[in-house]
Amino acid sequence: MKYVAGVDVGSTQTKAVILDENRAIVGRALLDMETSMVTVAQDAFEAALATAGIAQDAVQYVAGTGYGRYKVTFGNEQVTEISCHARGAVMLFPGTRTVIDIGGQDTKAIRVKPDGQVGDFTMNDKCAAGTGRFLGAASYALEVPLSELGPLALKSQNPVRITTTCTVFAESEIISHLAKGMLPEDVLMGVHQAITSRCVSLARRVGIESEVTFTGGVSRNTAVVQLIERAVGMKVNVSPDAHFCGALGAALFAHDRAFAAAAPPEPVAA
Amino acid sequence: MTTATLENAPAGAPAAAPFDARAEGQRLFSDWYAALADAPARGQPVANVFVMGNAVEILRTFDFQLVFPEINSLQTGVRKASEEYIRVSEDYGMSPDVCSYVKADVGLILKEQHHPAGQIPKADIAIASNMCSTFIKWAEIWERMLNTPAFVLDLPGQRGGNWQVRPGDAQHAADARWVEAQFRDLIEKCERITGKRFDMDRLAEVEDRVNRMVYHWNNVMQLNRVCPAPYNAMLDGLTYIGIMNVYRGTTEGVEFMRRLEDEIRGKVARGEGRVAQERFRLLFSGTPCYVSMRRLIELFETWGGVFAYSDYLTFAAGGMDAGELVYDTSRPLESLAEITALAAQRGLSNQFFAHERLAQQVRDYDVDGIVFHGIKSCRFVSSGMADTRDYLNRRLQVPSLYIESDLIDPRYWSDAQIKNRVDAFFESLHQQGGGAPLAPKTVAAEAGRAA
Amino acid sequence: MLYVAGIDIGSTYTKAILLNERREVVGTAVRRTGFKLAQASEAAFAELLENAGVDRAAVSYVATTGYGRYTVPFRHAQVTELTAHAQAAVHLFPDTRTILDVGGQDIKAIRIDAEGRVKAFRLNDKCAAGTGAFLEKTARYLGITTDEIGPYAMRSTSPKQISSVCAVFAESEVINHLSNGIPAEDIMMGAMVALGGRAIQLMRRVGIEPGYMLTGGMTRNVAMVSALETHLGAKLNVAPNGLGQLNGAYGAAFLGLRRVEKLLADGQPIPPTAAQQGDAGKATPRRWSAIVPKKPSVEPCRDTGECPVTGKTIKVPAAQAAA
Amino acid sequence: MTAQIPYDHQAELEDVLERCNALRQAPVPSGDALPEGYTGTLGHFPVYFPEEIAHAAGLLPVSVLGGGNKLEMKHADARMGSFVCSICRSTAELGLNGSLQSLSGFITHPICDAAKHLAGIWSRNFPEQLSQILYLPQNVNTPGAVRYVAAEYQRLRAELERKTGRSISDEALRASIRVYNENRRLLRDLYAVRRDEPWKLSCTESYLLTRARTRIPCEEHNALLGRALDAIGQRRQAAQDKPRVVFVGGFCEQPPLEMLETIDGNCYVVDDDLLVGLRWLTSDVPDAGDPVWALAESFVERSAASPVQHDARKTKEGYLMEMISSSRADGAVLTAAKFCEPGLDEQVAWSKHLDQLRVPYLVLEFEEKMTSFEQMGMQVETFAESLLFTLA
Ligand SMILES: Nc1ncnc2c1ncn2[C@@H]1O[C@H](COP(=O)(O)OP(=O)(O)O)[C@@H](O)[C@H]1O
Ligand SMILES: Nc1ncnc2c1ncn2[C@@H]1O[C@H](COP(=O)(O)OP(=O)(O)O)[C@@H](O)[C@H]1O
Ligand code: SF4
Ligand code: SF4
Ligand code: SF4
Repeated sequence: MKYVAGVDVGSTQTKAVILDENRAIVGRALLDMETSMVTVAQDAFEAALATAGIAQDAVQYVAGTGYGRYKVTFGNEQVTEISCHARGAVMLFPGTRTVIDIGGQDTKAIRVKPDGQVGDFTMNDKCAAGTGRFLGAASYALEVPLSELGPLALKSQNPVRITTTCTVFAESEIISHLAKGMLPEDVLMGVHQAITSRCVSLARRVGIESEVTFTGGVSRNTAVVQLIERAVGMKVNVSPDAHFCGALGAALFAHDRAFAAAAPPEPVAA
Repeated sequence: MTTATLENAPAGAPAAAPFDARAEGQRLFSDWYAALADAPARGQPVANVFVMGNAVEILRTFDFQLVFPEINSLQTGVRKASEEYIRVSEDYGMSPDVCSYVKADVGLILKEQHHPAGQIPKADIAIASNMCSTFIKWAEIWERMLNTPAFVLDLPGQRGGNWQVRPGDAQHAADARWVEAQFRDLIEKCERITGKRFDMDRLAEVEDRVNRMVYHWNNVMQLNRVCPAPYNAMLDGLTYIGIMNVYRGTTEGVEFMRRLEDEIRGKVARGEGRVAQERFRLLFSGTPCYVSMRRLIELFETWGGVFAYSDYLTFAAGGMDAGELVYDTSRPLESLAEITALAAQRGLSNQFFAHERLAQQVRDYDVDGIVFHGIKSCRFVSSGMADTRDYLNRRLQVPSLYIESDLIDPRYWSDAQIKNRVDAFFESLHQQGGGAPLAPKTVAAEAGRAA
Repeated sequence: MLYVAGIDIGSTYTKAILLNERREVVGTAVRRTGFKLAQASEAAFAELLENAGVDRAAVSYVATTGYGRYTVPFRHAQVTELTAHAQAAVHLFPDTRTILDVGGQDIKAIRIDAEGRVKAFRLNDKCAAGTGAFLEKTARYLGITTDEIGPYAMRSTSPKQISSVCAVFAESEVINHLSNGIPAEDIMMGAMVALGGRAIQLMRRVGIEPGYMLTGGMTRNVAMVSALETHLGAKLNVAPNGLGQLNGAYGAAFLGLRRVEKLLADGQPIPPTAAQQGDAGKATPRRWSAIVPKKPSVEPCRDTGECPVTGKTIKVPAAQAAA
Repeated sequence: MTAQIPYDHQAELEDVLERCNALRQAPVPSGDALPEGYTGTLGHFPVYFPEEIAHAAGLLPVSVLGGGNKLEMKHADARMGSFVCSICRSTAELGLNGSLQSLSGFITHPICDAAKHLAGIWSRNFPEQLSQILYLPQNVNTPGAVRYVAAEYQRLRAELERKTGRSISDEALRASIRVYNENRRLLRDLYAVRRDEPWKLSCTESYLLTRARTRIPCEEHNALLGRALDAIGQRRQAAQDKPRVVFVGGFCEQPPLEMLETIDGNCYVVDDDLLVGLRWLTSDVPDAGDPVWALAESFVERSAASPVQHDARKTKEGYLMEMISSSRADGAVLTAAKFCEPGLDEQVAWSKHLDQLRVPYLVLEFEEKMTSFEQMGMQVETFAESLLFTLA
């Protein structure tokens, strides 16, 4: 059996996925950022190999993606996260027409054409407001682990309106609301609403069409999922592998290169 | 409106000496900056004008030395000095949210008109049209800081969507009458400043030269409909439009444009393209980011993407985009007013009601995609862009990319982010059936004919 | 002995200072503000009294300032931190004309006159890029404590430029630099140079005048002070004996003391604290912004003859009511 | 049959203000809610619009003043860049979310490029509405300007006639002019109270009273203002120790009410340029002769000033100084809406000028959608402290 891999070097977490010839996921790994990007990519790759129980030389082709894609020095190719998330989302949910990806530092919305190709896309700009980091700040301020943020927020009856959009200041606004005696869940729900409204308005830029697939680390947050569903007025696809979607997409591109006859399109020099 | 017919310039005559438009353009530019610096010594009156809606023809008859503050500002960007000028003006109190051309110019004033290209003289009059509202605020800054009297030229634009003003209809006639009244007012002011009498015959001469330049210009634009495109509209095109503005109505300008056309015809005949392997033809909508334009073009050209056309080439030259805009030199002033009114309609509707024009240009230049370049500091160009894009997305099957940066403020250029978007755009273009065929398209045959 | 306290409830730290009637500092306290503003001021005050060894009842007057100035129930008066800084500045350095206050969440540039009146001021945008939070984030990432930032960065020989405008993105830039093997102290110093540039720009915006003073928590950061002085090309006065961060509290206390002196001279009693006053005397005008119309507005039935109860909106304008 | 209700000026004023505050938040009337005699509504964007023409056409002129800070932005962010001022974006939002669908038309004018783009957005998204740019000239100094403005008004008149299918007689126009002349007089009286006895009328209250005209017929507004002025005249409130200031920069985008309240809390605002478009013509429009010409001539000859109008006769610093001296203000609050190019440019010029004359001022930047006023409150408080601070 031959394998391919995709490594997504994100701003907060690095993800790796290994596929076999039949495009089945045989290994995956998720690592927090370390100071050196080069080794984190390598580490994630090795961890994924370990879960798949295969050796590195069984992997024919590695594609890197994500914010640090050029740091995947052992990779054969780099593809942008946009293409990868779209590709991964379409594999997980073939009916996908809109992809919303919220990661640690950026938010993307991608419109996918009926044939699975990227139609249009948009990303947040120069400001980290409305990204996973915003939730990270909340988690820090409230001393609630990331994985419990969503469930706690959903208990809210009376969400507080968060006015600061700055990720760094969100922390202090949260604190000041708590100081005024607001319930943590209400403040948290406010935070979730703030982030959702920002990314839904970003997604509206590409036009939201059914089906919507939500990817990236924040898709693991149930409250954001529910709020997005409410805002777009339809059910949103979330896969347990959604966090790996970028890496999965990269692996699929690697699969194309390794096993398909089509020559890879490469940038030509001017 | 009858227009004088221009005798057809000899088309396609092989150029005698090779013409390097870039080098020649640069030479003309340094000549111009040198002339600026000496103007006070020569005792020549100086006028500040904008590229859209100016009265250059009238000013030339009075022998004004023309200063284009917008070009001064963009040149600080090209020469990588803009950040310093912008910083000086922000320290003075200018908000980071206003047009960075204005800020660079305020910086220039605070640095006593020392420009990287030379000393800029103080103007005796400034003509600000209402085409971009910022022009007026800008001219008010000169009024205060330099005591330059401002003449605001009010050019009525398009009143609404689907409001086509045709030459000679009642609305056009009314608008032209208003423009003419203002020109007469301006002429009086110029007479007072220069102490010279207005000379109608000279106006006709200037207009004749403008007619010739526009004729060649239109052909040059048409020639880029060919595949491979002989020039990049957002790199080479920027030199061309600079000459069109600065040398408008001069013999040097006519000569440049004539030779340019010949040169490009030659390229087309030889099948030479701007990029070795043209894979994607693109349309650029918006203003360039002068500080990082080379880098931007590089990001596109490495993927085989070339800008076949840009609407910047239309509006930044005051809307001179149609062959019918030919001055009738037998009635120079009336004709000037009529065409200025019409050009303003076009130039403005170009921006505010941009969708139809873009749809047409997509067809004319047979492009594979549109690149929208939104600019934080230029609301004239960018405010409606996202909506236009949305409109076109819903109606045309043309892929488009939206990127944001600034005209000349390097702080707004984020290389990694822009590269990410450009790469993703091309990845998706590739997925959608790869690049354009390399064989010349049929448009080649038609190019240059429509004029 | 007469004692007056000044408390500055900042967004990051709460600072307290106690002056005696000879205008001498008899005690100080600094602690993190944390969640509850009222508790922070209470705790800081208690700590202050302990440090000074003064009994609570001996403190005649409490003046508050800073972002939480209205949350202190035992205050006698409050002023804004700008006014407080300006007062402290002219008292400590009479030549001061331009003050730069770099705190945890904002930067303020203040231009003052010889009497310590605020002539103009500017605050930075509501964006963390360019505040102490930016440095703390960078430090947190590099694994150094707030106290260590200054000495650590002073070791830098060639500061690395940080170009991101966003504090969060700057963090990834930091990661990037680290992975490229750039020494941490150069990155830290680079962050300060970036921050310093913004701070000095803010000073220029208020119309900078010679006679400079730096206040706020950033005075404790030696590297930052030196970065600022390099940018400015001039010396920045800093309150002596580590009072820089306490400048706001000092200004408030100082104003409080002057007020008490005046009251005593006029033979008037010390006014009650905010808590003692309660809400009396505060006839707040109606806040129309908070009033949402309950139902579709219906004109009352005056002399128009039409009845609002039928539900139909009245169309004839109500005639003027007879006086 | 009039029941004898004892007159209580405070209750009367509250009553009027409550109605005004409700109108501030009220939707554009349509269908049954339209006042009698009106067949529809005509939206117009700040700053100035010749409401008389719409009024005479039986279209209720409603000023579209943005969405305030309670509006949820769903669509507009996708259609306009992040660098466009809030009033433009929230106006686009109101259009796209259907709040303005009952308008017969929407007219903007070339105050700035963002506002001009609004016309394009309108024509792309609401082709059924009469969406137009009224090209009021930026050059009123060239002879012939009145003729040009009159032609532009005439064009508008014809457009409205076509839209409503009913012709606008000169007589009807003159009647409208008279109603609006009365309104202009009442508003001048209102501002006189602010100048002479600011403790009787806060800036917020005066703003609410003025703004009410944007949803009701001018006649009704005249009645409201009349009642309010009577009641205000009887208010007995003691003057407080607050500095007198003028407020400028609110000519287009609306400052949030909370902001005005914050300033009121610390200062007496004795004059302002809030809703200046509703008070644009500074004296009566002649109600004899050709009414369109009279309106055009008034626009050119008898108009207020703002950063979005160039007129060589009115220097920008000049009218600010005029405001300050005629209202005997101690200082000025110079505001600008975030991303408002004309406002921000003007703010610099104002502040430089006041610096020279040593008039104290406070620079504030606002946004209609802002919801947090803590920082602003601190700034206003400091400003007031610096104006008043006679060291205890
Ligand atoms: N278990 C979890 N529950 C909820 N949110 C999570 C969880 N794990 C990670 N996240 C969120 O996901 C974000 C990281 O997403 P990711 O897609 O990995 O971003 P990037 O690619 O930029 O590193 C974090 O900022 C965090 O907010
Ligand atoms: N010992 C220290 N060394 C270096 N920096 C410090 C130190 N203590 C505080 N700071 C800096 O000062 C900031 C807090 O300043 P301060 O003026 O107290 O803020 P605020 O008034 O906003 O609460 C912190 O963000 C930190 O960056
Ligand atoms: S507002 Fe906050 S998140 Fe946004 S750019 Fe500034 S620091 Fe970054
Ligand atoms: S806003 Fe745009 S068009 Fe206007 S002056 Fe600035 S750059 Fe030029
Ligand atoms: S607020 Fe300023 S920028 Fe916005 S529409 Fe009004 S004048 Fe134009």
